[in-house]
Amino acid sequence: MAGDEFQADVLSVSERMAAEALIVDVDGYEGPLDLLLTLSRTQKVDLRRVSVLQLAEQYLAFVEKARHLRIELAADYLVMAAWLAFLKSRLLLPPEPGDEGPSGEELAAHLAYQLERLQAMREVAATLMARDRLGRDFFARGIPEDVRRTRRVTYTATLMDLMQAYARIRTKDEFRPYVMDRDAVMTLEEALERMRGLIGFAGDWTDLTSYLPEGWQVDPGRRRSATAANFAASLELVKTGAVEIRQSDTFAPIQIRKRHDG
Amino acid sequence: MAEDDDPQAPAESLFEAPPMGEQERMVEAILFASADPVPVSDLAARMPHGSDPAEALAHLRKRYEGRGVQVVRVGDAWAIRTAPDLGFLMHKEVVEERKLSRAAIETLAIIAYHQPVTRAEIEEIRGVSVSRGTVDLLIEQGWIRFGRRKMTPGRPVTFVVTPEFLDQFGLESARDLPGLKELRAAGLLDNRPPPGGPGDEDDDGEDGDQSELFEE
Amino acid sequence: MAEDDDPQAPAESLFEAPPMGEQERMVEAILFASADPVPVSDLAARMPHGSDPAEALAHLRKRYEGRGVQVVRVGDAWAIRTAPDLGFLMHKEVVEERKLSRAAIETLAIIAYHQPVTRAEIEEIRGVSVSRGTVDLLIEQGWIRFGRRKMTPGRPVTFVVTPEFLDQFGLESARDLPGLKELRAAGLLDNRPPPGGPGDEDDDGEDGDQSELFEE
Repeated sequence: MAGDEFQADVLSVSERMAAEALIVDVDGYEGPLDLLLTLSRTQKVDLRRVSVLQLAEQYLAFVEKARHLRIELAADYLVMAAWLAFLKSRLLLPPEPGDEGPSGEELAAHLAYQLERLQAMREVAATLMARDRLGRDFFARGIPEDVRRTRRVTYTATLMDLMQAYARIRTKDEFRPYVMDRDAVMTLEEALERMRGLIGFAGDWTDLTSYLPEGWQVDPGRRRSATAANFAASLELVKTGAVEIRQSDTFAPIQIRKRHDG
Repeated sequence: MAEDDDPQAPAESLFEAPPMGEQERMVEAILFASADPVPVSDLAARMPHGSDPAEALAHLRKRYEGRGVQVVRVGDAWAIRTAPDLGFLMHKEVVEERKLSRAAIETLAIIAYHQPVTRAEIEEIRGVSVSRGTVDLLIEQGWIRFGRRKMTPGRPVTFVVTPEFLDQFGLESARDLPGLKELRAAGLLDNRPPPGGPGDEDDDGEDGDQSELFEE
Repeated sequence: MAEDDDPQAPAESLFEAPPMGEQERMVEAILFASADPVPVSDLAARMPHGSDPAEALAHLRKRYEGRGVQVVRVGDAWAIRTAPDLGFLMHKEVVEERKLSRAAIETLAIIAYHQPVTRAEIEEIRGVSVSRGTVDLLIEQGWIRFGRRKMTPGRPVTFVVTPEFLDQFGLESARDLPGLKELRAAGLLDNRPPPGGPGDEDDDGEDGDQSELFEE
């Protein structure tokens, strides 16, 4: 506005210098909270006693000055300005009856808390960085001696494993170890065994249903069992990292492929 | 020792542990050989059966009091480090460190004092957004790592400081951070949410709803 | 020292050298932190004027006598090293437990039930060839060893189980292994009679073989 420009022109040289110094610094601030903290120091009081009202006025004056000097402030500075203007009105005006939300005092207290907390964090950060530091003030061993690591593998097996293994061998020709006869059921183990052998040939995405064995593709009961077993087996293989699995949409065909390392 | 004659002594004492003086030598050798702090469990695993590394450590620590190198605790681990007052002799060993930005330093301090802390909480404290690069840099330095997720809407990841951080700043544990007690007493480490800040209520409500929906 | 009173003493002695105890600390810290062994000349260059690193070294060396680490001479330079008798501590064994493979457990079972047994016999019983790796693994594990050679053509070696095997599986002797009948009674085998009826030659033969084998 013309009036504003005129006003800016009549500012004394020293005033302009001061204003510009402040503006030039804008880049140096890490956001509105940082700026507020800097402004609060001009009050020269303990942060716990800082006057938030006064601070809001300082901030708004700063933003106003920036506007005079046609400095474009980042959006978050303007958001903070709007909020502080709101806070100011809350602090100055008596609350309207039926007013919802936190009071001006509560908002002001939280802002003061935020400033105090930021200030405290800055102080401890400085204390931390001023501590004696490894590699600067104190040092670790210059010639560490490597610990030689050897890996020893021990195998575990129980007597039960041993007996079962023996029973398996001795009975495989004559009769089978105890299993229930369920013609129409394919077990996860069977499917896994089969798929482990087949997966090596699946270089590219292949429909899971194409893995169903001969004789399990037509009869609904057998087909259902084989599909479920194959699906569970493929998940098992995915878990071990042998294959990848995908389904483009709900009820879309499930596809798997051998996983290529790297 | 009387314990050895005790018929109630545990079965482990079948294998006699080496005398404490020997155990102290062992701990000394292991700590000297390692540039990184060695956990007590590692000491126990490497020393003969029945050894008491904690006691040996206490003796060793005492022995090195006032010497040119010291036995220091770093979290659950122990290390030997040169005495800080002799740093001036080590100019040759100083590794030129990357200068940390102010943002990185403050972020590190906030993580140390508020851990486990989410990115949103760090941003709330600093009043500005935390850049990816800052967090990446601190992780790369080995000073922070991901902690467990917070049980709040969205289950955000948290950050915590590492044992390397403690080692770097010569801290025995995160409890020994300078000024920690005072900050806590002053309530400055509380997670104090803004009093119904503009739009915050809405956001929270939505987040809550969302996670509820997703958790079904 | 007399030298200090000598009017001919070099100008450096204007600055008083630190006490010998301090010098010893300095040498200790430098030797500890240096990446390479340090020559005395280097020590002198890094320590305050007027220091006597050679004497400090002698003190330090004495101090570390019999400790877990020692001050040793490496060529013209000095370093701190682990005491030779503690070298074993610098060795860490990582034990990894794995489940025995099916081939291995079957091979082991056959050896246990049929010992002494040749490789050809194992292969005949299993119906598949036995890999070298499987046998090596069982030997390495300490569960089987070579028995005496069989007095058959080619004098093949046999395998037998070891006391460690018995120990591992909680057996007094290999004879305690349950026979087929007991396995069947224990529910490990199908209760259906084999296709040839109760008098099945094969089945009886097996049990017979087994007891024969054990009754040496």
